[in-house]
Amino acid sequence: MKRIGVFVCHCGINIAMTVDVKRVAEEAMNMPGVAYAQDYIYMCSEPGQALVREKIKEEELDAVIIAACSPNLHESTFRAAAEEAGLNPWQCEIANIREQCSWVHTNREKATSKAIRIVDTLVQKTILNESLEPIPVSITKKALVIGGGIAGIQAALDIADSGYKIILVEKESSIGGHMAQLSETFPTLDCSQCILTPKMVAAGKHPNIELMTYSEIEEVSGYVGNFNVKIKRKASFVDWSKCNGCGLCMEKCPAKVPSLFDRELATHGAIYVPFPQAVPNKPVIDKDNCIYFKSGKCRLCEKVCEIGAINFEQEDLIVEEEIGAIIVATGFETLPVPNLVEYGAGDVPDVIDGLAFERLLSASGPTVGEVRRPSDGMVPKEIVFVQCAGSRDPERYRPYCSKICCMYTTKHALLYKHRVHDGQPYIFYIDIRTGGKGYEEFYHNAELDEGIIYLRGKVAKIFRDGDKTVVWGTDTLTGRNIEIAADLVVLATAMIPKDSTAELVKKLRIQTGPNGFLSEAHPKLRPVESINSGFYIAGAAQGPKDIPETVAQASAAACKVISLFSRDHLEQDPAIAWVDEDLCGNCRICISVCPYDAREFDEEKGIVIVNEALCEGCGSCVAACACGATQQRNLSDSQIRSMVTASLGGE
Amino acid sequence: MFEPKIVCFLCKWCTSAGADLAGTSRLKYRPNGVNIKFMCSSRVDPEHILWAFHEGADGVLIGGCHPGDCHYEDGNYKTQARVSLLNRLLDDLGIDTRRLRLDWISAAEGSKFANVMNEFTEELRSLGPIKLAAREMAK
Amino acid sequence: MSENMGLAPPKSPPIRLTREVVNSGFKQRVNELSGQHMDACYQCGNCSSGCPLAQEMDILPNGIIRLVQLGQRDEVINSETLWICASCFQCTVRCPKGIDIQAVMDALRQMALDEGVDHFGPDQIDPEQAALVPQPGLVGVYRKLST
Amino acid sequence: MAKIAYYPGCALNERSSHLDRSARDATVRLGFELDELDTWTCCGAVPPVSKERVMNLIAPSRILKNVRDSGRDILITICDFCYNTLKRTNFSIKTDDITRKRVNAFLADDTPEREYLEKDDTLWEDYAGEVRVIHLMEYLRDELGYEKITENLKRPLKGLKIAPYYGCVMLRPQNEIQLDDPENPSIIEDFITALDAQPVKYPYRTECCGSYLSVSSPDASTRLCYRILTSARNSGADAIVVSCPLCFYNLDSRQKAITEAYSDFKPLPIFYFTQLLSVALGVEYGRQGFEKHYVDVTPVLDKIDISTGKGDE
Repeated sequence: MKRIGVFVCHCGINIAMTVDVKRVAEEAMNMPGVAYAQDYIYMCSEPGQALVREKIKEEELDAVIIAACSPNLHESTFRAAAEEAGLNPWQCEIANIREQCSWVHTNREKATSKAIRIVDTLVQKTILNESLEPIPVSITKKALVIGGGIAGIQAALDIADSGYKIILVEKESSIGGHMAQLSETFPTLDCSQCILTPKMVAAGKHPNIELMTYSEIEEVSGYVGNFNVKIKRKASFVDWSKCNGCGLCMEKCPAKVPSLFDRELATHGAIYVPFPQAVPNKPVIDKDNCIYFKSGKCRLCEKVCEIGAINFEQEDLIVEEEIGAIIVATGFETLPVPNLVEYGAGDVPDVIDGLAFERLLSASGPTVGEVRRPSDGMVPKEIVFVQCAGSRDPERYRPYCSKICCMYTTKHALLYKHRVHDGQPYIFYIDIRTGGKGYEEFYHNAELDEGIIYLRGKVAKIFRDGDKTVVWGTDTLTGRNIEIAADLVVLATAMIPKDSTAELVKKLRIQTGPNGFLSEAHPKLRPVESINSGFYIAGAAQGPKDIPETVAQASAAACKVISLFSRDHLEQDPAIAWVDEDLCGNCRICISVCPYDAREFDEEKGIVIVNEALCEGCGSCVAACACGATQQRNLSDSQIRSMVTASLGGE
Repeated sequence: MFEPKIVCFLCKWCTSAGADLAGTSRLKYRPNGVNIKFMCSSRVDPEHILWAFHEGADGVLIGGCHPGDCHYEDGNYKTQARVSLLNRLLDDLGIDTRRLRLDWISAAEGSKFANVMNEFTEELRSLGPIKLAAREMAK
Repeated sequence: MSENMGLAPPKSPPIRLTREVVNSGFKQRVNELSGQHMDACYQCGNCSSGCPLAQEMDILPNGIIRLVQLGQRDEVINSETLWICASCFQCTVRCPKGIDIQAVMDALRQMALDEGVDHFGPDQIDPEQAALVPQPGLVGVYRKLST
Repeated sequence: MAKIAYYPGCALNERSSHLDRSARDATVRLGFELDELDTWTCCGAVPPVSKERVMNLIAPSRILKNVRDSGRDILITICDFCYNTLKRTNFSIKTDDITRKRVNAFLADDTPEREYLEKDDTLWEDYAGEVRVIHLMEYLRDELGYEKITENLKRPLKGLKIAPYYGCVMLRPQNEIQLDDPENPSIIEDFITALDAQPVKYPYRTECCGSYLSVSSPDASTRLCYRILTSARNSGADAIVVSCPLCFYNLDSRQKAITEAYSDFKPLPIFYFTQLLSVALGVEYGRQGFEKHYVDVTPVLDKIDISTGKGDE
């Protein structure tokens, strides 16, 4: 029989507080096959790993079990350590006695007994574990970046500069994302467009980057290194290869469509580019609002386009691409104002959100940078900013802090003061959070020099009264209620994931958290990877964050992709299905259940075999196999049976 | 008090990750189950479930990804079909079908995992131990 | 510490916090009676912002909850606020943390009334009004403001 | 004609009898009858005061149990206080096992058949929240349908601008009442539209009128009512419509004190929703009890020629 070593981690007190680790080690010694058992305070530390290596040699162990945290965290650490000491990595198993035991139970006696059974379950598995070799698979060294905001642009540029090919897919007709809408950025007050546009142009021109704007992901199949991606290029009804961007069509278009880029504070034609600095600077026809598509008459754009770039017959096009790694950078949107019923439910015209205010401040915005309110164009003299509009509100809206509002609201008030010297800004806040380099100083100066009144309290109600917008708040510091008849109210609405994220993650089969943001593989140590290999995440799609953090995460994700592409080949988990040729009855049920076409009939042998390159190891065919011919490596039926018995504390 | 024994077959991608999240969120639940991790819930053979009852389990939980979220396209649908077939057999064996529970628990649903464990433990308590004859037949 | 009995009390004495004060059981009692969790409050003040009767109160609703968090039983129980609150539930429906502030007010009123002092009695009612006001007004005021 | 179990409550039985009478008149014209419970007591006007005291729940529970025992599953109320108290009591009983057991223990202890129960406890069936408590306006919206009102209009209120007043306990607490969005409700606006009148939106429609503080702190209530009435008037309303006797009392009678305290104040008539319904369905003018109002309503009704009795059937 195998000689198995069991190492029980205290994880400081994380495990040892609720689980009697010494007893777990003692009990392990009595388990069949266990030749050595010991507890140690931090198994993942270097001395801990050294202990494992040393004991493997000293005790001539054939396999080891580390009873510690979730295998997601340290399985690879300990497998590497085991390999260093001469073991096959598949002879190392992790028993999760932290996340699934010590952290979730309080009764020490019961938690200890459960930990012992968990270890025994893994001992039973390990007794029958085979030594395996990873299956090599090739890599397509071309990356896909989904989302053309600052995160996607940065990631694409970084990967492209290292020499690999990139496809950058963007849903809108231009890259740039929300950053293109901003006026100036905190805490340095750089003009957002001035720092973004050069990057947009660079991405548009880079020989390694293929821009696919006005495009969406249709389908993704395959696995890390070898994805097959179908991308839908939406019909723009303009032949971009012909269009020279003269803009005459947009000038002549008689339709008036609210501009989403300008937060509906301005309109554009049905043929439009979202903003003048667009990359690529080519127009699209908005089919839903085009007079010709609606009524069958017009085609004015076609008449004025001398080079004949307008094409009303254009259709959506599906392109297929082979891709090795995917970065998801789909960004955010903000909680719609109509959702906030007590703040006027979107019916009060002079209640706008922060992005709309950015457009009012922007020199290229609908008011050319003058602050004018939507209802009548008046320059507001009393202006109220409301923070946490939908954030930190687990009961009715979003439970989390949107992180950037404290800073941008202060920036808004400050920029407002720079434009309207005799105006008075008020900011309602719950807490001011200025974690970030130079942020507290920015807030300090605004408080000191700009005459902004900060009011510590959440606004309960906003309503229109004549041409005023009345705000009911409180100042918890004086313990008095506040009423302000404002000219304009700006809501710092909660940052939420883009509404298309939910549909996209289904296609990609990656995970999101409870608030719909993308989940990272580990909150601290693997913040730019998805749990599913080959997928990386960047920017506000993962959670609220500001521009510097977004750019840092995008570069980090790019770096992960570059590191992946620097390898000759990838290794696939060999714990896949195999067939006992003597037992196969050739019923072929396995072929029908396999999602990957990995089960195929071998004419020579007259049985159904496993295509190792295609098998992903789900085990569905193993469960379906009626004669027990198909088994899964290191998870055979006999292993499972003895694991079940051990988990119940039986013999 | 009767402490039921539960075997939990969890898929790696969703439910086991959900159980990990319950841990990192420090949620508390009844310690009656021990988890056995599979790549996919569709690896669970009905024979494993019967074996668990035979070996003394009072309940079996199978945790998989929500419909449409399966990492292997449609493994969870196969599991569902297999479980509903097995339920008929359990009836014949005299094992209450409430003792076999199939739940979709995603990686984000740590609290759902904790709730399911608590609810299931309570339900099994109210059902009491399985009769010995039924256990023998499960073999 | 000696008490200067001859002096008028200070207008705004410091709240002296000790483990005994903070853990006096007052907050726990309010939690039990109201079924709410006082420590869920993060003092955003939304309850006060929208309270139609805030201007009649000596301590705003969020201040009451803060004082409960700090174990200041006497100040809370003696606050006029308890008898000014009209139980209109505006604070309850708007609380971002899901605290039923109305239930908290009811719990505090009950604790105050348990000391045996009524805050409204038949002799205080205007007889002209007594003849006209619909019964829910009369029953309501007695139930909320007296034992 | 369908008979629906009806709990009038103290106020409608006496001081707000015009609310009761106009409701009965109007519903008959819509094809159903408010069938007053044979025996009923005061509901207590305020629901549970704290988790430990179930006494406030006993009276409303007994009323609800009697309704269930009489084989009916819907109970209509009109007074917002009765509605709130009965509905929330029902909610506690339905959602909280401990409360349900305690309340039923009290009810069983108190019943005249107690001695039989002592011998055979199977005679007793716990009340478990089986009855649905519905506001008359909710019944009109959800069970009857407002379009049925419009179809039966004899005197459309075309040309009248009416401001709805919701007050507090008709909508709140929302998780237990679930009648409408507490911040942006529309049930009364839609009712006004069904009468062919024009609803007027104004910001104070869900702000409290002071409720029972009217008795203990009349000045506070006066200040609140002044703000509500002025806001409605400034929004162009000819009148306000309410469903609660206490809202009616505060907004109507309190106008005397408001006029004394605020020189800029102009009176605004207050209607019960059932009075407008009764008028619009063509019930004989004079049966609505307008003489009980402090503020004269005839100038408003004159605008559409109703007070002359035109359109009576």
